[in-house]
Amino acid sequence: MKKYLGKKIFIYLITFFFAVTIDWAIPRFMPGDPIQILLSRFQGMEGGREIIEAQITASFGLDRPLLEQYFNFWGSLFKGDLGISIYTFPKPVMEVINEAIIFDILLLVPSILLSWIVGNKLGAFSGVNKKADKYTMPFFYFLTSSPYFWFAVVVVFFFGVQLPWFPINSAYSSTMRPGFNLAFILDFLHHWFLPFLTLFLVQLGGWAIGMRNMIIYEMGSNYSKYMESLGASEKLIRKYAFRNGVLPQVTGLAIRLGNIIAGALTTQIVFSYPGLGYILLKAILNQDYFLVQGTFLFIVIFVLLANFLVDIIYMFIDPRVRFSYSGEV
Amino acid sequence: MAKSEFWKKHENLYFAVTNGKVIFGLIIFMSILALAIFGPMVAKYDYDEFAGPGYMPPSKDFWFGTTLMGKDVFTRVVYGLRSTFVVGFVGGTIATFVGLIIGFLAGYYSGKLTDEVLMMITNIFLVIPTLALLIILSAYLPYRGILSQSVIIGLTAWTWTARAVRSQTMSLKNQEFVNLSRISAAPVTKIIAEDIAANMFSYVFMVYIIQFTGTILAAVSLEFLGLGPTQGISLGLVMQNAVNWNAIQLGLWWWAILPGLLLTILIVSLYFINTGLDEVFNPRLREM
Amino acid sequence: MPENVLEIKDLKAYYKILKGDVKALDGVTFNVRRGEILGIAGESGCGKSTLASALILRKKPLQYISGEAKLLGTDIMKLSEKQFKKMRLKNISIIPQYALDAFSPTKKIRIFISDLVREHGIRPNRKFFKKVEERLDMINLDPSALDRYSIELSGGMKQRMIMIISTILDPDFIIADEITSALDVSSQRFVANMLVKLRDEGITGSAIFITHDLSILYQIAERIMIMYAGHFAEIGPTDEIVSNPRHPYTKALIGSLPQVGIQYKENRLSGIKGTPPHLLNIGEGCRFRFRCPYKTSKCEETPQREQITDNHFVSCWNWKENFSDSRPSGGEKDGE
Amino acid sequence: MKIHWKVLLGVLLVLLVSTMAFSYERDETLVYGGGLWGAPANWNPLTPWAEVAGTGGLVYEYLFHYYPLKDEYQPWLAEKGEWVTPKVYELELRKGIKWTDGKSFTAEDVVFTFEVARNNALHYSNVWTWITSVEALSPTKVRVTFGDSPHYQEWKVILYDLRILPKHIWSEMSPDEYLTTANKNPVGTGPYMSESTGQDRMVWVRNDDWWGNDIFGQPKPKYLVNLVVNGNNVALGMLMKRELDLSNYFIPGVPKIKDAFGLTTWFKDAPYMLPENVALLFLNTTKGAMKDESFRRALAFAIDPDMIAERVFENQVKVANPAGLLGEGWMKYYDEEVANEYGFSYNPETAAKMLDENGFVDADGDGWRDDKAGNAMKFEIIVPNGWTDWMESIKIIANNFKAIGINAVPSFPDYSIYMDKIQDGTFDMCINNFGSSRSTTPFTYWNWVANDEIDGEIVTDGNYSRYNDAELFTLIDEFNVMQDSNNGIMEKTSEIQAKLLQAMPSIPLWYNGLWAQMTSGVWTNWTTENNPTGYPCSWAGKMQFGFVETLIKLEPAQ
Repeated sequence: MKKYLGKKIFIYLITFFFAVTIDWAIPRFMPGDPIQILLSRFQGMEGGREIIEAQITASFGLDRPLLEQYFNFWGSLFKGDLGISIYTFPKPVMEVINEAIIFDILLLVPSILLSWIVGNKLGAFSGVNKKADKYTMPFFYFLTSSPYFWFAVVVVFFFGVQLPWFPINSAYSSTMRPGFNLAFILDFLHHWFLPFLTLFLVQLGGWAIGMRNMIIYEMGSNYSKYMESLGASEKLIRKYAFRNGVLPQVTGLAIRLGNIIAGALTTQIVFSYPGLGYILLKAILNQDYFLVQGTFLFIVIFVLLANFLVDIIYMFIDPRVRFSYSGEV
Repeated sequence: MAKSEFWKKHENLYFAVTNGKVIFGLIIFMSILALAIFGPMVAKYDYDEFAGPGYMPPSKDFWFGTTLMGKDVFTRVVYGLRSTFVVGFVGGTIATFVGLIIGFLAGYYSGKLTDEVLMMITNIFLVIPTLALLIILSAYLPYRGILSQSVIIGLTAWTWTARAVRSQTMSLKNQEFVNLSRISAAPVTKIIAEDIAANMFSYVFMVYIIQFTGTILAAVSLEFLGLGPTQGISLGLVMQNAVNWNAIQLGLWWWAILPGLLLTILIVSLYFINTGLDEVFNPRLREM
Repeated sequence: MPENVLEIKDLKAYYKILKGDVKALDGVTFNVRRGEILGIAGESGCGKSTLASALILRKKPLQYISGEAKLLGTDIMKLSEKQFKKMRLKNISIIPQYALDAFSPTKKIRIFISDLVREHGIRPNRKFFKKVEERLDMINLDPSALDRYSIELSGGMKQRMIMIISTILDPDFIIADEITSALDVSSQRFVANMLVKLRDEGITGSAIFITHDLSILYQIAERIMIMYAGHFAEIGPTDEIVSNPRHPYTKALIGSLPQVGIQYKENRLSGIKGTPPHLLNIGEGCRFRFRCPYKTSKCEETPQREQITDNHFVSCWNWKENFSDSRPSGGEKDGE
Repeated sequence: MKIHWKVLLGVLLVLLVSTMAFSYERDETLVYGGGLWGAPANWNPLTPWAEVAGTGGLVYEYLFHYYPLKDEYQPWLAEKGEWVTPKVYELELRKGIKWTDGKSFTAEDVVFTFEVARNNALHYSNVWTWITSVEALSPTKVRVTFGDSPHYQEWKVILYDLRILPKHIWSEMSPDEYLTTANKNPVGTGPYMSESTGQDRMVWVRNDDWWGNDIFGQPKPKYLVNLVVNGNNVALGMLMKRELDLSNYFIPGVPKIKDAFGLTTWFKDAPYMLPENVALLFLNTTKGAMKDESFRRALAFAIDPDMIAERVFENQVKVANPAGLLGEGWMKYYDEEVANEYGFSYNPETAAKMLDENGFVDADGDGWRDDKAGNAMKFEIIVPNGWTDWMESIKIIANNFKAIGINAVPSFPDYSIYMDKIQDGTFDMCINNFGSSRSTTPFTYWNWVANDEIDGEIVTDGNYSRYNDAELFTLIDEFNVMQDSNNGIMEKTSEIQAKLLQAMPSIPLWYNGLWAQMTSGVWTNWTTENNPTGYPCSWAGKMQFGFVETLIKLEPAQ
């Protein structure tokens, strides 16, 4: 058990180090010069520009030797200072991300949890119910096969345009002042629903299929056979099968997190919903070193923490991990 | 479940070709593949040419309608499908291959240092959000071609395969064949050989299918973000154009929705093949 | 003659697969008397495990074909699953061969037992568990085992725990299916004796003890039934079967036993060449004829079940010719 | 597990209710988009390239506003300004103007705004190469004294482009903050103040004691919500639902649906939009055949801009005139004869002929023309990836070239790489319009397409063609130091046009529009061709063209 956690933590630390290094390296060894991008927006008067360049370069520290930049990177990382965003100059990256991340969390967490719960339920159902399975399975496959952004487009087309029930952009109405009043919260939910629905449904398919197969497998296992032989009701056996079938689904949660976030990214773009995903894309297209690094880093940290959380949860729901350590369960 | 022939490969094939899901999936997959291969030949236009007036719904001249500027959606889609398949095959192969090698090694040396190290690497790659990584990589590549795209994706997608193959390799040692042999009364050694061979083969095949779909999905996402190949046409690009050129708001559903629908159906068909085969190779599911 | 708990008449159960029928249990007839332990032996694939499944739990592709199996007078082959469920664990129960993974890994044993007996309308209160603990004590398992997960138990502990659970409601009839094959010799002995003890304590009624290892049966079985390739071969009192086998296959089995109590690798039968026939769509005739040294043309027909003494039966055309008079066991040991 | 179902149901229920959630204050709010590209972050008037649209115009004001359609100056902070001598310009400032922090606005602020650029490197520091002094004669009088050759043309721009700073605040700052401060709560003299910001929006609130209320009238909207609308498709969706009152995006499909959804555009019919800048095809004159004048001119004849205007822009743009001039401020110098003599128009035959005559023929018979030396020619036309209208345009251009046997491939690198390539000169051909926005004087345009800052490692101030012609540069500089009254000026400008047309370092293609679509759900009386109350442009640095005026004339919809 200790060994289990220890090993996991070790891996996460290495991963983190690894990610930070990639994160730092990629932008620097790829083409593109942020200062020029920044200035290229400026259609000012004759001359004057070169001086500005020098200043900004200095203040961004891009003129220092690479190694020094790398160590500074780590240093400032622990100070929580991720540099200044060029694309939203002169806003600190931290600030940009902090403003955005809440939207991701409000979108991701509910969609992940709900789709996971509902998906498992439905999957278990069609796993034990052959008749229903015939119809539900193709449906689940359809859901899990559709690219997030395409599904988003379909949803927008039908529920945003053909039936203009829901707004199709931004996180709240243009005339709303963010605040804890009912009007705003309702308005927020109104905007939030379609993106949520997209993420929810597409994920749902995956979980359902996973659970369906697990249930079928568990129902065929020896302990099910034994229970049946001793006269346990199907209901009870299902209960047991579900309990065991859930385990791989939990690990699956960790594994698929990266994909889900990616899905959220494209979905956010279709709905032009604020959030890390959108920032990352904009930052990249504007070659905003610091913003790209910050965003990527946040995503990684988010994923790592989530994974760690899952590991801990897993430890409690699977005795095998607690009593006999085994890497893959 | 029964006797020794049961485990012979031709037997599995026999089941495969009699499995409804496999047939269904294959038919769809093949027809879409055919569309990708022959579509461009039958297409009347060039994918970037102004084939006719804009805003045209599907008709006999424009099977999938035309874009806002009057390009033929069908032509664009079939050309896009081509690159999609290329990406799928190349990227899928790479991912499967890498995953297999690492997985086998780790499984074979399970518990030993090699295993530890390989799994360490795998786990690292496993937790790093692949698409975020892909985005960054692609974003900084000045020029992106279909191949470079496939390679990048392939090289980031192998992780779970490695893990799965590893545990598969290990578990195959203590397979069910022991119990089976009780009633099937065939030399155990023979059974093991065939059992493992057949299983591993089928397993790899299914892994490949999943990798194929995974690669495709990753690719279209990148393309949709405008990080796809800088030249040529791809499904993701067609859809990105549709969104950028207001196809949704202007009600050009044939432009906004058809391409993605085709792609989704393609992937569904692959899933069907996969489940079908799963049932074939994994009797437990079949009896269900 | 004492009443029978179980009466099997010409029972047939086949595995129906796409290519046809695997006749794994093909017309077997025997009785189990109240309080006795009947040993059932034979090589792998002889149909003894199929017999167990056929009695307790027929899952696809295994299908009941014909014949009857009267448990306490009611033919359980005719019962609906719903009706039969009532008899499970109370009247008929099984100690499965897959003891090692017979437990759900994520439930504590106590929970499992509670859930199980609740299904039979028994409230798993302290009183009930007191009884459970007594029985655990009887097979010297520490009661604390109840509050563990299966993975915390060793193989032997699991096996014993299974025995207690399967017999928790004092079934009239219990099937012990290869319960020793997974264990080392000492715990084999222990488990086997356990079964006897349970019977002697009156906890279980009768039992059939299925194994490929005759040596165990010597010590615990009143009678032994030998099966071969889904057919009934011979049944009789233990000492008679051992000292005076009438069926060439029994003979071979006994002959291949150099010494009592030696663990046997399955599928090895030093006595005779070859392996049992494939049972898929197998036709008429004695199924042992392919390996039988005494084979005659008559063996092309399926032999009848013939009575030798009032409780010794055999199905072989030539038993009279071959072994009419008894010989010391192990006579043709090197009949290789 | 049941509890989760409850949660789900709850959420759904709330959502049903929420579909009825209404937006408060909508009727006194103007929602617009087009000038904001990311989360608002910078209100620093000294970094106009990065400032949130409205920092100049809504908060910090200019001495004058400039009305491009009438080519008139509207006195703003200044009551009047005039050349008292050819070397001295005097500004009379309005009285009683207050900064939003209550301090009053005086000549000192104007002086400071100039002085600060004298001692620090700011984007307009170079004025001090031709200004000698700026002094306050009285609290409302400023005198600007010029050196030997005043840059009259540039000065005309400064008058309406220089954001006047409050001395009492900026003089307190340390100079190294000038470029880096975000200036979170900007203090200006303008009609609006920063109210709040969000990830995707900038909210301005009306400054009710704005000095202009009694002179021009009060802007109607109490709130201005400037949205970051991620893409024209979103903008269109919002327009259709009247969630957006004014959109300054290029939106495909507008001609098709404007009437169905009651969208207002400047012109009722094509081209719908006012011309705002000219898109040019820059030819890298340091590369291969493109060094050759005749080759460049031939290309000009090969391009079919009408096709682009019609197919790509659905006639929302007009084809440019050969000189690339637009708007009254420039057109008054447009020389018809020069255009007729040296101009060009779509004519593949002519183009082919010119190429043949100048020896650009298919020497090796591979179907593509080769350069004079007989070497194969292959060009790459680049525009930023994702700039869909331009991407389509260069596809057409590539085909046009193909038609006359020139091998050119369109390519779409990401914006940053596109910038790198045009700045370090590794590109062949590219479309660009960053410096061609309409202004009071064609100097800004000419000084952008053709200036002498091409020797550095990278070229950032236009002239991406790297066209090197001292004579032309001199002409432009001479024009810069001419007053409009100068009678030699027409001649000078004609020469410049003639030179550019003959040399053709860059080919004017079409006039990118001042994209503006307006809805009347909340506000009416928009400025249009028939009701020109202002200039419907919310883009950064262009509000002095008549955006505030537009707001003043708006009427709430009934």
